[in-house]
Amino acid sequence: MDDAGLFSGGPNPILLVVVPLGFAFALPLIGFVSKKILKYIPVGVFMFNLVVALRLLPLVLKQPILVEIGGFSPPFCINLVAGPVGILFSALIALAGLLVAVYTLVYIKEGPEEKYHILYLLLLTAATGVVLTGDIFNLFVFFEILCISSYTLVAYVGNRAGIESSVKYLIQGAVGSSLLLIGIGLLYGLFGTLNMADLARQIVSVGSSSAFIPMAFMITGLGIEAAIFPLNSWLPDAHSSAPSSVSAILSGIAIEVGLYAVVRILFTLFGLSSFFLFFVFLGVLTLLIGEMCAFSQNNIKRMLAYSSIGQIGLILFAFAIATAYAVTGGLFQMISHTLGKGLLFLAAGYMIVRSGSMEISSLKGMGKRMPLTALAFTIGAFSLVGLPPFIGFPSKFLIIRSALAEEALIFNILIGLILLGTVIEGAYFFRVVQVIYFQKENEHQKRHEAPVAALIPMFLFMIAIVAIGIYPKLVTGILDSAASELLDRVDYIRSVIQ
Amino acid sequence: MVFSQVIHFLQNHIYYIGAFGLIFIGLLIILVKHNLIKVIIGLSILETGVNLFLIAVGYISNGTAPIFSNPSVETQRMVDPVPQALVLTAIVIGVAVLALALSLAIRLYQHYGILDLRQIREQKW
Amino acid sequence: MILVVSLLVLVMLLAAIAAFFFKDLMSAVIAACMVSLIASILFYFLQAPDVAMAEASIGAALVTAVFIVAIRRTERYEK
Amino acid sequence: MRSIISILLLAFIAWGIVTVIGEIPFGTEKSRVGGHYVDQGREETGASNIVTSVVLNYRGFDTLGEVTVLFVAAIGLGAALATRRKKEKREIEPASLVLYTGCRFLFPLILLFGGYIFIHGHLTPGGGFQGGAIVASAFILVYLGCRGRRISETVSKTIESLGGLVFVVVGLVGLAVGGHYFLLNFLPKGELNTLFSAGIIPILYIAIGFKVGSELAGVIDHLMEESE
Repeated sequence: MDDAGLFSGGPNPILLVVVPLGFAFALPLIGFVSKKILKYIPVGVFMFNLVVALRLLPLVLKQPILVEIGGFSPPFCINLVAGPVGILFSALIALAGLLVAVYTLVYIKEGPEEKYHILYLLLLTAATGVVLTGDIFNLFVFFEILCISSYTLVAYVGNRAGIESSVKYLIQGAVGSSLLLIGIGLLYGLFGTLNMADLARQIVSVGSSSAFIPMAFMITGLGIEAAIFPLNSWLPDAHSSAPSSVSAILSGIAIEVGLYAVVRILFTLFGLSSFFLFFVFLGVLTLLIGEMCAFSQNNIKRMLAYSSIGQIGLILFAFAIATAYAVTGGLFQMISHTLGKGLLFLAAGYMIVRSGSMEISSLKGMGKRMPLTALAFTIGAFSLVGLPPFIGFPSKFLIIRSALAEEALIFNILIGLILLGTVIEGAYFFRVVQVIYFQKENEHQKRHEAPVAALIPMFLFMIAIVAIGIYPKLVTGILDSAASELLDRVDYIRSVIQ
Repeated sequence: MVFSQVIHFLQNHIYYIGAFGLIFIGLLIILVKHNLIKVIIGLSILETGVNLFLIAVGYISNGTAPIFSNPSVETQRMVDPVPQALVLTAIVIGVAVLALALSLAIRLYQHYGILDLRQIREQKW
Repeated sequence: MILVVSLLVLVMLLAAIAAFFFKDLMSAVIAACMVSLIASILFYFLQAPDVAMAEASIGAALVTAVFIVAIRRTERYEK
Repeated sequence: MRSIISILLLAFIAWGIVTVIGEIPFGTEKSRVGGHYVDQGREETGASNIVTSVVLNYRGFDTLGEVTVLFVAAIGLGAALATRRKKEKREIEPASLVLYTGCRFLFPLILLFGGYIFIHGHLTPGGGFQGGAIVASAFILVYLGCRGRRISETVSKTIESLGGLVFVVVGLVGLAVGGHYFLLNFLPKGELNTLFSAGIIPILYIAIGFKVGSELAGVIDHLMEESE
């Protein structure tokens, strides 16, 4: 156990997982004292997490931090690997969690609120656990927490659509996690370890044929949560019938964490080499299907949900190219999607509350009734489509440029298809924006803006979107080292097992 | 001769056959049946199968259970404790998922009278 | 020994198949309970007493109780 | 049509498994990690049940997650079955005297048995989860036999929260004592095969036992409660 170099004075990354978990357990007790302060606890917890993650960020850029739980050395313990990727995602999760928690202060008014806050805390804690852990079975456990709290939050409203989509999501998700567990069992049988770095070290030495089957099981299992094309039929229902604050987290965080797990397993565990063209095609297919379905929707939340499928496709495409440039683009697009989709769902949430319907046509005149919320929606939409000066522009640009750098005919065709997808995306977002601003309402209604506590997180999202959009260098440095962490297996193995 | 071959085959594969048999029957129930409770029964069988598979992976021939209840007995081979720990976790996770699924099924039936997955609105693409 | 195990596995698989075919959900649940119980015996044979206990107390007993309660509050027969 | 597709899918999976299962021979030693636990487990953790030492010490973080899964499911079940109306007192047909007396007689015995199992988790087979399930089954017996008796929701919520908090706090104390190892086994290991050994393991298992017992009993309670 060599202590030197493990810590350079920062806080312990395990706090990112343990502190929210502790507060989640304590919430019912706090509820006995006062019901009113319950909803402020997620805000406080994620503020703490954000501060810890931001303090760790400069440290891990120099050297990844290895956290050995229980005081044993890997592979005999569960370890967390707080590298650039893990801490970057933790910071993103904490940021989105914080902003959505502020929004929730006023948005969630009915139902078993105490349970909502516990589940919300645990959902994001589990997401943080997934991105930090360095143990494949621990990843499975955190994934289960993430899934189970998502099932429940989807059913939170308790209407028919919510329960139905929750049941659908639960059955598909449970089959997915069983497949993941079979994959883990096969890997353990083949290599006798569960530590990801140890597994990665041994998988090089065995021909890829025997590693392929466990990989297929694991990717299929995780693909359900990551909403990769043939496995995503649960997503539009689940994301559209959850409360809007939950949809923002499910779209912005949950599926991206699923995709992170897929990518981590492909790159670090199996050293993705020969299957990558398959994933490139799958990505483009997911993108096109998502965007085309989004185009044909009349329900705003379903439209946003399908648009998430499209974005996931784009991110998968970027990762599957597997050059340093493209992976940077994929990570950038993940940040851009979290911020953009979070903003869109939050804005749409209050527009739906005010208009009383999820139909796009009922959003007429929202530009006059709720100008600030409408502005937020517009910025989110423009950013997702990829217009400058918002964050979506540099991220999409990076992906396209990295695909062009491949210099193969097939990639040129695929880029054409992706641009087609972007055009479709632009078409349906502009249609909504046009309805919001330019269609006259029949009867004039008074201006009725969303409450301040809901506007503040939207503003912060907007500031982040514009700031990174204008000055992408804010994040590209971190993204570059994160991309190299994902691609460099040898370094990952060396940082865990000395 | 044939008999001993069969015995040999069974010795090496019977647990795997049982585990994957359960996994397949479970998956088949989930894929083919429409009744929600039946599908959840399928999930439970699937989970049992996965657990059996994990334990079978950790077995070592003629090993003993990994418990030192008698300190004087030493140097006997013990079966791998890791899959057992994993399966303990998996069983608890399984019961959590099953209970949640059944509560949703009860809610769905009592409020909307649905127990058939075909009645759950088909996916609108 | 191996024959006993084979027989148990056979019965377990038959119970699972029965769970597939029973129209009466209560019978299907009992069949699933039997699968769990035999699995628990197999865990014991595989030198995993901890898991055998967990499977018997959680997988066979509690899950069955939860299923039976759920069936009582919904419908008993599959249509 | 649907069943044909399903069977094709399953055949595909079966092909995959058959190709890979040949490389996982039954009954051979596969893992360096497992061997290490068996050889070093007693010295490093002080528990004579190696499975317990793996569950709570080497892979204690998994168990924290597992406890959380059960917590989430119990909370989610409460949310899914949340009734808007207050509980009404309903006329319940009382059980027969024999059943009633039998249940009341067995209840403390089963509780005792469950308690024994989770207190001795580091010495004998069993532990917090199994013991907790047995405790919960005692409550099922009471629900069935002595109808109308319910555990108070406040008590069960408190036990659940405290159980989880004990786990997290013990882990954090390890973090504080040992520098930077969460869940460090900071208490003295004691003598092997005695009740007071294995450091933090019995504490954690007792906390888990209480938590699992009250959660599973709560799950059954919620499910049995007639809503409308």
